[in-house]
Amino acid sequence: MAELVSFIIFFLGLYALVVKRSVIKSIIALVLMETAVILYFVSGGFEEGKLPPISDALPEQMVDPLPQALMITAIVIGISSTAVALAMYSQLHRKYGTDDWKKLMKIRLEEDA
Amino acid sequence: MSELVGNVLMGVALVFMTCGVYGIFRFRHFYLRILISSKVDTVGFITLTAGIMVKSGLNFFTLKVLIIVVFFVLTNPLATHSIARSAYKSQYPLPEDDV
Amino acid sequence: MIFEQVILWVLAILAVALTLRAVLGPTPWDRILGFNLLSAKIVMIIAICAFILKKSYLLDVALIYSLFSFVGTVIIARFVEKRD
Amino acid sequence: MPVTIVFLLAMVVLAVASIQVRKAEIAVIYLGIFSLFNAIFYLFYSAPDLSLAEAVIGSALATALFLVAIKGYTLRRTQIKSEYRSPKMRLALFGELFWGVVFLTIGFIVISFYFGTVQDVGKPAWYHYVRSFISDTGARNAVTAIYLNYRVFDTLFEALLLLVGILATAYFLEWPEGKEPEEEIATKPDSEIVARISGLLYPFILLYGFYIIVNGHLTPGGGFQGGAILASVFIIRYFAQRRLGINIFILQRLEKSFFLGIIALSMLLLLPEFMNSDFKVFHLVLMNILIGFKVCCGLAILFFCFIFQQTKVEDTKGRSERG
Repeated sequence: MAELVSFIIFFLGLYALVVKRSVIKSIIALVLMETAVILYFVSGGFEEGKLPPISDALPEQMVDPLPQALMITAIVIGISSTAVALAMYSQLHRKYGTDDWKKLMKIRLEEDA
Repeated sequence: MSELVGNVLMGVALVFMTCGVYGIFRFRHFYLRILISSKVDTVGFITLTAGIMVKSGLNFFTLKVLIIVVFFVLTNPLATHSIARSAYKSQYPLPEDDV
Repeated sequence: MIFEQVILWVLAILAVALTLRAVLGPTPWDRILGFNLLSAKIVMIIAICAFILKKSYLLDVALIYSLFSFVGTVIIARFVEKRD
Repeated sequence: MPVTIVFLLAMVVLAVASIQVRKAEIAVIYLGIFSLFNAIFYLFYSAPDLSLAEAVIGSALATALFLVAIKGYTLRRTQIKSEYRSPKMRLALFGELFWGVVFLTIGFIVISFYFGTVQDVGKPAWYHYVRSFISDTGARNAVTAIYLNYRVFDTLFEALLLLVGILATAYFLEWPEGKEPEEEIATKPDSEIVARISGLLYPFILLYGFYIIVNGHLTPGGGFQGGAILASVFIIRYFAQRRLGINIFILQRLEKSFFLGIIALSMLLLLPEFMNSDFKVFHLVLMNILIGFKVCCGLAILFFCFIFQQTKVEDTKGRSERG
């Protein structure tokens, strides 16, 4: 179930990344896709009835700690990449005054010509 | 005995919170909704955690739950206040007499 | 433990109802209100879950949730505000 | 537990809503609620460390960054509505529908491939880590044991990436050279009640952040989560205080020196005769403290970069309206 939902959220993000014309929607779509990947890894390491990997549980009862440790890294990198994207968006908007990929492309082409 | 008292407290808390959520949908105006949230929800939280504390007895767990309750009672009205203040500062109209 | 499971389900359904309020809410402040109440419900869900599993370290998570719901609510309320 | 189905459904609904809603602010609020559900889902899937990180990042910090970045840039609603009625926009809506069908098809094909070919390969790494992490590393939390001992190079590169991300953000936001930024950030204080009570709350939040950092090898939490809690103190300060006595350059230098400290300390793992069982636990605690301080500095710099940018935008707007 969780794997299915993570696929659905990933493809929703991909759809928004391709279709939506607003820059901020593209950044939101990136955040959604990243969340979906983390969701997939976490649900892959889990089985029904397992406990958190802290030593008051027996070793056989614990979930797999490896995906969790890797995904903490992924969350930190996610916030920094989101911040860079937002900074670029902010400068873009200040310079060209629009939030639309197509209008931005048009303005850039006119500038080059 | 403490099991029964805890269960009763938890059930009462559920009734409170269900009333709160019903009020969120029933009232037509924003300031009335926010009144519901600031009162009913805090009471529900205190009652539910009181149920948990009664059921688990005197130990470290109860102390931690108590810390959470103190923190929540300090911050939840504050959060509600800041929402209402933000709405009021942005010229959200005050309600008429009909409710 | 069946009673706690029932409480967990009811709290989850209340949380979904508040999500509906946040999605439907006509103004941004209704949505922030939904966010605030939802995070309170989620703190309760974590407390019940910690009680069922008898793990006191899950209450740390609940405390951080209540702290960060407060911070998040204040931040969103401040930035949605339109002052003149 | 079966309750998680409810959370998953709410997550899908919120993802669709945050993609389809027109105003960017509202999409960001939906994203915050989405990450709350996400974090509670991680908790039910036995990942409390991840749940902490997601709650700290998603519901407060990422939301704050988004809102500061789009503040003042949002289009007026009426303008968008009239745009939606034109025939050109109808064509665009038809295109959206077409691409939606295409992506649904691709997703369906991928899912059918996945569920057709998935096979169980066993979990040798799980068996090894879970059996021997206490005797190998001295940590009681297996996740901390992995990211501070077994796979410490991952953590090093993660810290490096955070540093690079912060430098890139400061570069893109054109941090002014040579000026003292603390003079530039003038805060607009919130109501008196919020200021007073958050003044009361500071010491407890600081204490709690240190507790999460120092106890990272025993309970869920660790350097990153505790550092984010410490950074939230800065954020609350911005909302409560009239004057910010913060110098961003000092924060940046501190972050870089903490990063050097993390590298130097993790190199000690290459000297096996040095790492007896007492020193291992001390090493874990020291690493967590350094990572916590580094992340605290980094997230505070990120937040204040955006705040500074926003005040600059408002200043130029006001000047152009006046003149």
